[in-house]
Amino acid sequence: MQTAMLRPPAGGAPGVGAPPAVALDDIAISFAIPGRPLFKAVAPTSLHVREGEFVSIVGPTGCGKSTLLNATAGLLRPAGGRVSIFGAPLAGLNAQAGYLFQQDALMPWKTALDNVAIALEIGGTRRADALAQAQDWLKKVGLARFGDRYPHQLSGGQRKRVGLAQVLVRGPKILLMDEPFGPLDAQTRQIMGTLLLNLWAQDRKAVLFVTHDLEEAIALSDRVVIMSAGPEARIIGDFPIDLARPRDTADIRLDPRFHELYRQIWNQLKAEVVKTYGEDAP
Amino acid sequence: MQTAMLRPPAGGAPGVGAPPAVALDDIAISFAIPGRPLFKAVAPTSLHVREGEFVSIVGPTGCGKSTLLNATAGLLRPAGGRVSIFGAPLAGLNAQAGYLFQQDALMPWKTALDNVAIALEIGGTRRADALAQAQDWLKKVGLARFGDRYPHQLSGGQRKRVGLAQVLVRGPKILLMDEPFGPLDAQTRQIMGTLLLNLWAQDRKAVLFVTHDLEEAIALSDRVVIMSAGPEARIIGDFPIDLARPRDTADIRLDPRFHELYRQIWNQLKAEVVKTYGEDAP
Amino acid sequence: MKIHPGRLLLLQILVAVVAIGFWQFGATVPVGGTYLLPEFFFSTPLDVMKRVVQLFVSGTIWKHLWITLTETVLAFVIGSAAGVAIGFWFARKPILAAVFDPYVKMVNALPRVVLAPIFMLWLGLGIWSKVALGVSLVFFIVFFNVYQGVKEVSPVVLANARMMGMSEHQLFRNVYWPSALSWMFSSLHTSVGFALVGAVVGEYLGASAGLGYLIHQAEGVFDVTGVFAGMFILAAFVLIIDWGVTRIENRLLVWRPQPAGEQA
Amino acid sequence: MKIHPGRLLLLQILVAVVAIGFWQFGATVPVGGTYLLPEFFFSTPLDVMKRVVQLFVSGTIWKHLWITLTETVLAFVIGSAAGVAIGFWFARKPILAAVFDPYVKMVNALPRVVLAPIFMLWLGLGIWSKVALGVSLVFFIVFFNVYQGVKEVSPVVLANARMMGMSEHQLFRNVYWPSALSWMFSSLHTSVGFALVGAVVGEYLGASAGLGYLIHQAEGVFDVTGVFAGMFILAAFVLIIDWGVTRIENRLLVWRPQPAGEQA
Amino acid sequence: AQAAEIEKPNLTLGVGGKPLLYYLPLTLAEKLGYFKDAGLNVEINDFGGGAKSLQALIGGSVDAVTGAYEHTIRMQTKKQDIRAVIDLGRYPGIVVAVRKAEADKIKTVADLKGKNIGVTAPGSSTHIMVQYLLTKAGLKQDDASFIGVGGGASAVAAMQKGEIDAISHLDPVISKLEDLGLINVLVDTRTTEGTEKVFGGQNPAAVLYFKESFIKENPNTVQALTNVFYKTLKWLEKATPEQIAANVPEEYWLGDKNLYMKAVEASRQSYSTDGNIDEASMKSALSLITTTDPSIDPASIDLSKTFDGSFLAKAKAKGQ
Ligand SMILES: Nc1ncnc2c1ncn2[C@@H]1O[C@H](COP(=O)(O)OP(=O)(O)OP(=O)(O)O)[C@@H](O)[C@H]1O
Ligand SMILES: Nc1ncnc2c1ncn2[C@@H]1O[C@H](COP(=O)(O)OP(=O)(O)OP(=O)(O)O)[C@@H](O)[C@H]1O
Ligand SMILES: [Mg+2]
Ligand SMILES: [Mg+2]
Repeated sequence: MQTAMLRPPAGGAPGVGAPPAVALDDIAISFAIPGRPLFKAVAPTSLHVREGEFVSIVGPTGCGKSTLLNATAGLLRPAGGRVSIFGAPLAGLNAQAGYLFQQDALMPWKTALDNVAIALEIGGTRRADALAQAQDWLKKVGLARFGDRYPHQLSGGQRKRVGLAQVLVRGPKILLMDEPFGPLDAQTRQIMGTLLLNLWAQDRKAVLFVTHDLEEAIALSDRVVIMSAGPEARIIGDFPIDLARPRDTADIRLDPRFHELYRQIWNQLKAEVVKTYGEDAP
Repeated sequence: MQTAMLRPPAGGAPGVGAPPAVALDDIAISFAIPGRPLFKAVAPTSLHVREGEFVSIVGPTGCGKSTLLNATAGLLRPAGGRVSIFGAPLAGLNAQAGYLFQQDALMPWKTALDNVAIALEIGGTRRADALAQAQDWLKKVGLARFGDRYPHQLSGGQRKRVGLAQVLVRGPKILLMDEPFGPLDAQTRQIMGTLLLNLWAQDRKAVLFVTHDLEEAIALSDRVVIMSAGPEARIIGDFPIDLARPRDTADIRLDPRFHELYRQIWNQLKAEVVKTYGEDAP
Repeated sequence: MKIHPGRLLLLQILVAVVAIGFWQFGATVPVGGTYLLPEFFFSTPLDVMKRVVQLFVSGTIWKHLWITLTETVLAFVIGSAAGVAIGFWFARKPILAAVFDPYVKMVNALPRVVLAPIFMLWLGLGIWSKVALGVSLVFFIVFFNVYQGVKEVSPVVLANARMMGMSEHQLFRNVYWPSALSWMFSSLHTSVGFALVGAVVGEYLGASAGLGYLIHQAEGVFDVTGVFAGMFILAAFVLIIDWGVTRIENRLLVWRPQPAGEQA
Repeated sequence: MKIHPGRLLLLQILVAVVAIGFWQFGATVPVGGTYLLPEFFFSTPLDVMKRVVQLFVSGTIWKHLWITLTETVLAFVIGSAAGVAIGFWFARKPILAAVFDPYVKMVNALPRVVLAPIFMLWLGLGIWSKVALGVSLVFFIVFFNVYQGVKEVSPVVLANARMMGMSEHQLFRNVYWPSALSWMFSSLHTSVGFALVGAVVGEYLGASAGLGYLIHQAEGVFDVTGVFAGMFILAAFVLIIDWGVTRIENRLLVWRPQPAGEQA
Repeated sequence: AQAAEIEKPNLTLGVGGKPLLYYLPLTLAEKLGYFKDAGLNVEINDFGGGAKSLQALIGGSVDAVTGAYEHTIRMQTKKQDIRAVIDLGRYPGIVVAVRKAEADKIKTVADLKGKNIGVTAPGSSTHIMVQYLLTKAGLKQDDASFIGVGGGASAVAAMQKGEIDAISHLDPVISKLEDLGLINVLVDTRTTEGTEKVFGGQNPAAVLYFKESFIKENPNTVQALTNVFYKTLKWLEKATPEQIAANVPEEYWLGDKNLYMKAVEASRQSYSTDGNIDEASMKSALSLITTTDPSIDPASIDLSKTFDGSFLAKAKAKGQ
């Protein structure tokens, strides 16, 4: 983490003294499982994300990535440690953050368009305006003609994209994205990645991005952090991505530096995944 | 499709006259959307999967892959065309098939272990046996210590793996898998892929495999078919994968033939995805 | 699994015909020396039909029907509204709910018939004491279902809505309410009937008009035909109200997938 | 949002104290010349308590209590079992359900008080006619909820189970039943109360023993204290049964996530 | 010795509102232990009203009923053969009274025109009684509105709240209302004088009745019951209010022994002394029904089949 603090920001350049957008300090998260000892999902670990920084989290399945995001969102109260948002300790929900959940989280009783529009309406936007902006966003995620569908009438990837539009339309200062492009094909993934990067470049959001696609993580991020296999998962690697901005998410994969980074991170990650399986590995 | 019929099977060698495990002939699938014209998701299209054949389906998001699997499973009745399973027209559910759904489909009221065991118990296996086998399978998918968790206490990737065990434990003759490795990290993906291939090699299952990871599709399959962007999606490409078996899913990616196939398929796929966006593309 | 509406109606009529046939048979043909459905207790379908027609033709029924309708609708609307409101409120205030839980259950268990004098004391003999009786039945059914319905809201959808920054009020409108709707409607189907039961029992215990009064009067002079005619009108009545509820339900729940298992 | 059990009890007792205080006040202190809760209609809490104690001490209550308990439990068990069974059956046979739908609703709307003589005719004066009355209330509440609960089963989970090759019976055990459980329990909480109401009303309309009989006797002679004492015992009673239901519920529903919104 | 002859020593007896003074002889018979003395084991079932106890009799769930004599007549029109064997109340015991506040405006039955009259239940004997009175006073039956106010506290509540201008009811409601000073009595059929004024003679009220078939099959049982009630009537004839109060459950005292004794005293004359129903009383009862319910043809009623005096005769013979 210290590394990250010392490096100048990759995008814009906020004052060195400015508090980080997200600061997780020594947070530990446990789950109570009735009739069993407490399950310590995340051991005390720390992660800071500066304003305007794009940080990806990778790690073996079930290590605690979603849990970390939930803690940042204020949906889970950590058993220990502190969560601070722009320097202020987090109490209750994180109002600055937009969160794209790993699971389906659309309201099944609203159409795609309404699902996006409601995100604006609750902030006080007039309905007509909200609908117009929502339609705009649906177009951006390639669903212009699906606005009047209910979630159950959409494919998995379509639902995810509606969710993406729902989060982005509000323009939150902190973005928490849990495998946002998981159910998308490679090509759509790149289009969405570019969309996200453009948006991020515009107003220096802080992004915490969970993905299983290491290439994607490198292509998009300023830093890639690796979590160890759970239980008691910790952040065990923190790789600054010193590739030039702005990036073309497709072309950048041809850069030799990209491949070097990939190999470095992959080696550490691979070792970690194997641990999950231990002798279980087939 | 004809191509597929003429080629000798990649795995074992069933009689040329044997009927295909799955035969979708000119099937068309539409959805009724109240107050709107019928949505023709899949235009008349055909796909045959022989016994012992591993076929992957790739295509842009929302094109109709899950829909095709649902029709094969007998969960959706096509508006036109025929679905035959081992030569017999499909009426009702496809009892020969195991289906891993794209969405979470575990029973929330059963523990991971019970969710797997029930798949055997309903076939008449004694409970003790079923539990033993289920535990075995949980171990294979790396969840030996999570047997007593309820689905909501598992991470997204963990749930998917329980689902995988639930389908595989029954040993169905036809496997329908809808993005089975979507929420898994690259390393776990490979381990699961190898697991699946081993199983498939043992008893010549027919596999229909939906994925967004083209590398994975090539590494695992005998054939990769490409669907066009919807609506009225069709199968527009059918690529036999002439890589030697048995394969190591990791090493095979270094094979030059692999890369050639990848490029070929990718070029066609890319063109298709762009269509989805049309002028919508950002 | 779908059935043609015409055929459905045919089958429904068939059921009615069989039931009425059985009734007529039981009331008029002795089996082993006794009647299965002695006329003294069951009248006969023909007589009941004649009486119903006569009640409508002579026009005496309208006044009573109107009063009972008013009471039923009021009991239904007030009871459901209160059930929904308090159900939501309790569901959102777990401590409040925990504290009052035993009392709610106690009150639910009090026999309304016994409470009738108190309702009359407070509300007089007019329609309001009957409405109160109906409300006291409807309320609990709706309350318990709404309470449960709110607690069953999908945790992910709720978390998502809260992350969007919804206020309690917005959560109610956009999440709790739509999510609890199917629970609510399930309870409304039961409570339509109970609203009517409440009104009729209220009239039965003390009134000067209404279907319950008619039935009670008929009972007092052992006019079973009158009793059954009254009940028949009652039942026809509730079907109409329920039809209204179902229409609203279908409009409000357009978003849901086809009922499971319908497709294959 | 969690509350300590001791504190909860304290708050609950506080509510009771306030309510009883208000009652005592209303019954004994005139406000503007009239009593808010005239003793003639409401008795006083102290008298009621004394009577309750006396009923237990003298032992007269036990026989009545036992009879009512038997009736209530039977009505509850039979009514819920029938409601569950027929609810499931209808939910799985949509055509059957569609055909009988109007009749079920009609029967639900019939005032049970009027049906009492018929129950007595068929079932005699013993406990069974009271049980029937209770069943006729409990059944519909459970029925409608179970019916809806089955229809609310997650389509994906259902499809998955069917793909596994589950028979109708296995689907019932492994999918419909667990999925409908929270609906069922919601209806059980309402119907515990209604089972008791049914039993008591049955006794009220004709019996030689039971709490309803006691209350009826007391009412006939303006013994409000007796009426309230009876109702108090009734209410205490239902809490015990409901406590049992809740325990079973908690055991059967261990698998569910914490109620939404509990964590933050 | 007698018990040996009784065909059905375990009897169920129905009554609609046992604590009512109307049924006082039943309570006394029970409390005085006369049933037991006669070798009878009687289970008394209390019903929500007289109509319900009659239904129970016809349905076969009770063997005997203490109820209104009027039922035996009405049942003839329903092809049910129900017979009384002994009269318990010779006067109806129904009181028509007006609210104090209205007392100066309503002085006669004719003044009830356009008023709200509370009755126990629509179609009940209290309802029929006022209808009869109105008809006799030259009014039509729908010249007043009748409101069912029920038996107990709700009747008092209705009067207190001023919901009704007049009431046609029985004891103990009437006594309670009098005690509360809420009403002025207009017509009182608890007394000989009042009843004579209305009917010109007796008008049987509570009787013990059976199904005809039951009488035929269990003559000894019926005889034993008749004996019991005859004995009770004789006891009642001589008893002081004190004694009566002492022989009913304390709860029946309306919370006040004196009030109860006052009520007993007021109703005193309405209890039959000899249990008999003579021809004139039968006719009077019939006219009460037919005046108010024109659908019943007096000619179709065979009054001799409503009362079977043979048991009473034997009881009298035995008693003397
Ligand atoms: N409610 C819960 N109760 C108990 N254990 C839980 C709960 N939620 C998560 N866990 C456990 O905590 C660990 C981390 O879960 P988390 O969902 O954060 O994983 P993840 O890194 O997001 O995995 P994936 O990549 O599969 O989504 C897992 O082992 C999981 O089983
Ligand atoms: N129930 C439905 N009603 C209406 N349209 C539907 C329904 N289900 C699917 N569709 C539409 O059919 C098309 C194909 O959907 P399908 O789920 O098969 O896509 P997919 O290829 O699996 O996509 P993904 O990769 O995103 O999962 C989509 O455009 C979708 O919107
Ligand atoms: Mg996760
Ligand atoms: Mg899909």
